[in-house]
Amino acid sequence: MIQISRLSRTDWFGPLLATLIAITVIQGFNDNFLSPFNIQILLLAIAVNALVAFSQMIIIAIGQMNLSVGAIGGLAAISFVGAMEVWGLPAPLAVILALVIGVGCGVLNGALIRITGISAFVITLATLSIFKGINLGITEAQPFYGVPDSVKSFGAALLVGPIPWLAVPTVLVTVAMWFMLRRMPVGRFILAVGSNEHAAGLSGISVGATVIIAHAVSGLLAAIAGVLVVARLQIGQPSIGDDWLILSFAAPVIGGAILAGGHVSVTATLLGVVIVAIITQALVLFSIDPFLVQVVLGAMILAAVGLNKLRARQPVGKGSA
Amino acid sequence: MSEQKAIFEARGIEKAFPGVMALKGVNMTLMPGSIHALLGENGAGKSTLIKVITGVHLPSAGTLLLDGTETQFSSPRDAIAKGIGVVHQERNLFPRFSVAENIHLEQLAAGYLKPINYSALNEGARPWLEALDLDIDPATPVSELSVARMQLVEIAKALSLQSRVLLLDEPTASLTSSETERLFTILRRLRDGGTSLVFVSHKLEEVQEICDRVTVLRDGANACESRSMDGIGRHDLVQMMIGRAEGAAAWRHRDTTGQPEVLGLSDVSTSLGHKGVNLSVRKGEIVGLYGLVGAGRTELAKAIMGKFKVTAGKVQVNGKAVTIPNVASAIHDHGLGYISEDRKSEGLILQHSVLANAGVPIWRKLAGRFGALRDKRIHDAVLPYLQKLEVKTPSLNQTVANLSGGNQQKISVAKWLAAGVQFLIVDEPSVGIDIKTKAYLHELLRELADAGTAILVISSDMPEMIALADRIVVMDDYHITGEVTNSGVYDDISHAIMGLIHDAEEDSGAVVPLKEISV
Amino acid sequence: MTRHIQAIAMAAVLGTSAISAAQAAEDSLFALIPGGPHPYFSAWEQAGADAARDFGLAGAEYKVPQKWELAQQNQLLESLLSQGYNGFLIFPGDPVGAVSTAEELSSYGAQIIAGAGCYKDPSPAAFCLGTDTGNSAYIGTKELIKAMGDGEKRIAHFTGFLVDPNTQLRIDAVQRAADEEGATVVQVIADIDAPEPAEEKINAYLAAHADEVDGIVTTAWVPAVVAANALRKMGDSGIKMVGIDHDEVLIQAIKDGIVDGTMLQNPYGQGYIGSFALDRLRSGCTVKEDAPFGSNALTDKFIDSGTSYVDASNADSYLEAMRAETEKLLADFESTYLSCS
Amino acid sequence: MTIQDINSPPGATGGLSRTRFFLSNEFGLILLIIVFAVIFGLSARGFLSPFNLFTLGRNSAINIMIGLSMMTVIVTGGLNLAVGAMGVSAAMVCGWLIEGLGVPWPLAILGGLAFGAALGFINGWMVVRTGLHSFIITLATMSIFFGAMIFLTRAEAFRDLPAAFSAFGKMKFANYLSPLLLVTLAVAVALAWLYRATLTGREMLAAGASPAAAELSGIRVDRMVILCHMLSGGLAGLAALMLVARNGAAIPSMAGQLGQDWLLPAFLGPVLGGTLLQGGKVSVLGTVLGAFLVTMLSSGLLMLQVGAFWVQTFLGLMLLVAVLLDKARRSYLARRNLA
Repeated sequence: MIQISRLSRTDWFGPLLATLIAITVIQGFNDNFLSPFNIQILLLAIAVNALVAFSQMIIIAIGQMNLSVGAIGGLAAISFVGAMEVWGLPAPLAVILALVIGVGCGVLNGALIRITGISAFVITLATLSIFKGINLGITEAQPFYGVPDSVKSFGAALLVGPIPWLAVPTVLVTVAMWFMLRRMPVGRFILAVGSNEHAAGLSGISVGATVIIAHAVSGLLAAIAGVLVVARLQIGQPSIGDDWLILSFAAPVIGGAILAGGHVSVTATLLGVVIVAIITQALVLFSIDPFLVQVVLGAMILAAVGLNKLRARQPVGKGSA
Repeated sequence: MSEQKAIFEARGIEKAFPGVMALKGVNMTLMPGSIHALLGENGAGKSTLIKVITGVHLPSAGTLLLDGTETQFSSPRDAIAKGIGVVHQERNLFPRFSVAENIHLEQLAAGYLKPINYSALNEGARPWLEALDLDIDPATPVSELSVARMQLVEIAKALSLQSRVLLLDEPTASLTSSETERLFTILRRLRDGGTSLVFVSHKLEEVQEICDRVTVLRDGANACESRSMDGIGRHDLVQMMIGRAEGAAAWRHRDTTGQPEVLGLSDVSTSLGHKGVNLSVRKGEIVGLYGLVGAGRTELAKAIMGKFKVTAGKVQVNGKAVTIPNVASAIHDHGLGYISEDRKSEGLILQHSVLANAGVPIWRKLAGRFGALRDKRIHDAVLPYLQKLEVKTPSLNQTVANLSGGNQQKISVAKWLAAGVQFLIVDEPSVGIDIKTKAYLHELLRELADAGTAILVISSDMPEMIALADRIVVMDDYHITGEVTNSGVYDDISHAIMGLIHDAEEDSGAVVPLKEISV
Repeated sequence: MTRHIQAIAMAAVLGTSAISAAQAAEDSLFALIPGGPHPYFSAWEQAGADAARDFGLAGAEYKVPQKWELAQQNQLLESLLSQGYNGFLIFPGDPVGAVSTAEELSSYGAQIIAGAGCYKDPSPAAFCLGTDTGNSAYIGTKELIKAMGDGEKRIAHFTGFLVDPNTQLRIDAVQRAADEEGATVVQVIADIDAPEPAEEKINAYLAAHADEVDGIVTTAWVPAVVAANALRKMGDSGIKMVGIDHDEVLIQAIKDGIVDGTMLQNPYGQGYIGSFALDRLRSGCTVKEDAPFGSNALTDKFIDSGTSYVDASNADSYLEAMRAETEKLLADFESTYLSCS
Repeated sequence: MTIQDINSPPGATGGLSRTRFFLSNEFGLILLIIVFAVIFGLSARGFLSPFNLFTLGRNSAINIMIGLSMMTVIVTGGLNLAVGAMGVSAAMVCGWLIEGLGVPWPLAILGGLAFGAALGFINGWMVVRTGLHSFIITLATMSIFFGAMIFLTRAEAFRDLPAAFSAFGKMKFANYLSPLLLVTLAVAVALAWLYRATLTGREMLAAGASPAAAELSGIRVDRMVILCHMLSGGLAGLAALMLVARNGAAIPSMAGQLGQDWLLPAFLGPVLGGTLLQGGKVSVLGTVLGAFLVTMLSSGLLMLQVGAFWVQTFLGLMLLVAVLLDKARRSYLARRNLA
């Protein structure tokens, strides 16, 4: 009994329960849900969305917000394809270029926030506009089509069974994130700064460096997500990243992240992404009136978060520790 | 001992903040193998001096010497590396991190990417916990500890640095007497090992017990500089701190038995776990509610105010049974008031002005047609009380956060004076308050009671209780364990009170309920 | 009141011409304004430049609102008017909501033509030069049904943003065509005019229902591209598809036999002829009362800029085909629709 | 620094309050507005033409109103991501009342505003009852409100509104003043009065600054939070109705997909204007000036013809420069003051 109550207090328990219930129910109504092809489709969606969510999660961990996640991802995506199409760079070099751009954007965010002392919300609002503007300025809203076959086949290839190659970078990133936040000083510092910036400074942590590192990681993850989207869509759409913002917050928050900072969970965030993906797909599978999709999605987010809250709520007062 | 060379010296330290000169050329010399008291009233500059010494603030002028050579600390990390450790007054732990990790955070900062070995970390933390007789698993998250234990972990963290100079800013504020004794044993051991310790406390008894040298600050300057404690008595210390002799008015007997009851609780239980609480406060009476931290006193106060639910029993105001649905109703409908122990988060709205803070409870009374509020009216209504309490502020538009702790406390009292409530709960009135303000506050509470206000004072400071209360009600573990009528004789009363809670303290040992944490 | 406004307009024009003396007040300075950044309209840029060169205009510039947003478009139009532009080819951000701004532009003497999409009557636009979205979807669906041949005819329809009223017209048109041919529309997926949701939803749908669908019709740019890619990925699925517009991916898929065809619209022609007509209107021509306008759900002054169905047989030469269509329309445009004194 | 000082009346004039004004966000914004106005006036043709000034006023009227709507929730330390969705829903209700039920338009406007406030009540009530951050609640209700609106209207606009609407939107006073701007300014003045000199406004600020302290001082914090959200809903509805007047129709797409297009103007005004995101401090004038500055910047950039696709980059850069300049100015003044 103690085991279960302990388990139920972890961040990932609620989302996991919700995921399992959702899978069971949907599978019960529609046999195709767990078909290999459908699992593959789900994994493709999750692969990208998880990176987007992590990109925001790391900033939530330091108690800030990064509104420019989508703009960085979009910029990295079109730089990736643009470099291959216009300059003829080989794909691996173009990937590196895109990631460097992502990190650069992140460092810029972090440095501006740190040097000016202006809230991250305002800075990333401005850089959102700048990054997106550069994207539009370069592309003039036209997609780049010059995606080489190697990238296309990577985007379409399967590793084992229904598991696409695209999921591999995401799995690696997930493990790395978990390791960083659990086992590496830099991850602990990020959480410490998010929990109490003042105390972190007094404990000898360089708050400035930590904030900049967190933003660099965020930029890197957004850039990886951008590159993966290109591999998946097989074109360099300038609009990549435009609708990442809501998802990027929804998943960590469903996963129990505290917006004030200091507490995030990689596993629960991943499950948050899974839940959103399942819901989105279920709405299509059940042929729900397209006009109602948004309503259901909003209600589902509310329900998931509410469930989480209910679980986390403990009796107040005497004896609660 | 006098032959030894100073391990650390601060010379002519000045520190200016916008609008304030916090330190005006302060000197302090620290000797190895000594415990050095740093005293002063709130706002005298103790904490600022500590922050300069530990690299949090850069001094505007003056020099710091380590082993006789001039040095500069660019950051707290730099100071730590040079052997200066500190336990700050405010809590600096990360609640979700384990005890071991909190203790070792400084060491981890050496490498950003080197994976953490948690078992080594736990092993490394154990000796320091054992040194403090702390029987906790180093892997426990700090959030699961009691306040007192958090304080001890913080000290363990400082010890683990094995600093040559260790500064402790009010380390005993939330410790029980036995925990304090244990701490002192360790401090003495460190001293004997050659460490130079700086001890800051408002409790002069403790200072006299453990310190051998003393520096006193007054208004950002030295009132006495690094002299031996030999031959200095309590009165001398007080005189140096406040610039004149201590003049606390003594307890006097007041008879209020004939007065009508203002607040009465009979068999009250609350949603927080209070059971069968009986309490009665008469007009003009000061009733003390004594208990240790975690006994459920603040919670009872908040339940009376309508913040938490009363689940059983009867609450009477002026003899009439009432149900108080929320705090607003308690204040506006029943004339009850509550001065929180936690000024910064519950007592005051720090980012608002003095005027706004002092006026909150009377806004409703002063609002005119369409709810219009005029600053002039609020100003006129609160000014007399602010003046009476000698609040020092450049203007009433000053943000409260910029004022000293003592002035903040005065404002949080003044707003209830202005509100003119008939029943006032005062929770830990003298936490973080200097001697002068404390004495003044006591006098004020007596005056208020004489004028007819019923007062419930919550305190875990026995001398304060005995100086103030007419009757003392003792609470332990969410129960009222008994009542003592105050005779003003310290030894008798303290014995009686300790007798009422002694047994309970013995067996509650391990986990103290944790409702009074304020983060 | 009108005199008043004219005076202001004069003052504005004079003021601006004083600043840039290079620009004579008589010159025709046109702007071609899409609803927002979208690849469909990119042909307008070349069309405007060509028209400016061919007809001696001071300029016919392609100006794009930063976002697909009515407010952005309005702001851009207002700004361009203040800068002295005097003719506009506009894709209305909303058929009704955009009328108000158009009236303002027109009250300052600017000429307006609706391009690619129409204003709802009454509006100050001289006419609407575009593709009948409903009709295009209708023809596309008919072609799809033809391609599906005999057997079951279950159609999935992928389309754009629900907030775009054209989307409802398209949904209705596809339904109508299906009803006429005895086919059924088994699924409509909307709100997928952005690549990622399109990718996610279309793939999810095909994953679950690929064996319950015989044909796909797409009536928005992005879903067409994504669906073409999805079919390519699935290999031999037996699903027929008709797309829309001329994205490279789609054209390639047609050449490769994965997609059966696409409904081409004629953005270049809209831009080129639109600029020409604006210039004629400015030099005193008026729209003929009895011109042979078509009509659609929004307006009775509709001119079809040409729709054509492209399949594998003409996928290589569709550009020439559209140019020829444009030439043909231009040849007797003035005599058919305008009366010039 | 002595006790005598507090005898001077509140808001006393003199050196202190004057420096305080120069240190304020509002002054910084006024400075920036003047600087940019001069730059644009000299370099962009047509910027100072009456029509451009008219449209500038009209556009900023709507942006300011959106900013004010967000501001009222920021006061509580929360955010309202659903401003757009609520505004559009309110406008659609107003359109439906007129076209569907034949309600006279003044009543319909009131109905729309009330509906906006009702949606705000839902947000506020959920925030209070669940204890979740308003960010999450409004993230979900944004989807729900907008989705329900799209579902019920089938994305069809209400287009046959009385001519009074669009006439109001196109009306000009003295050639370049839009009545919409007057509406906005009136609302701004009312809000300034609310926060400065009424019980409700003061209690809202106190509840936002420190909920715990406010509650123990006798303020019904939960009611205040709900009230702030209702106010936000009402103002969002008003902003949407102003857009209806401007467009002559109630269009579901007027705030973009899910109403997200409003988010940028909604945040820019209050944030530039010095309203604290933590809550408890508000600057109505700052919000007005901030929203105006942003509207002017984007209008000026269009005028300068920097190339349509680069406008967004320049807008972002200028915002950054504006914020940095302001920061630099204030720290310079603070330093000089200290010396």
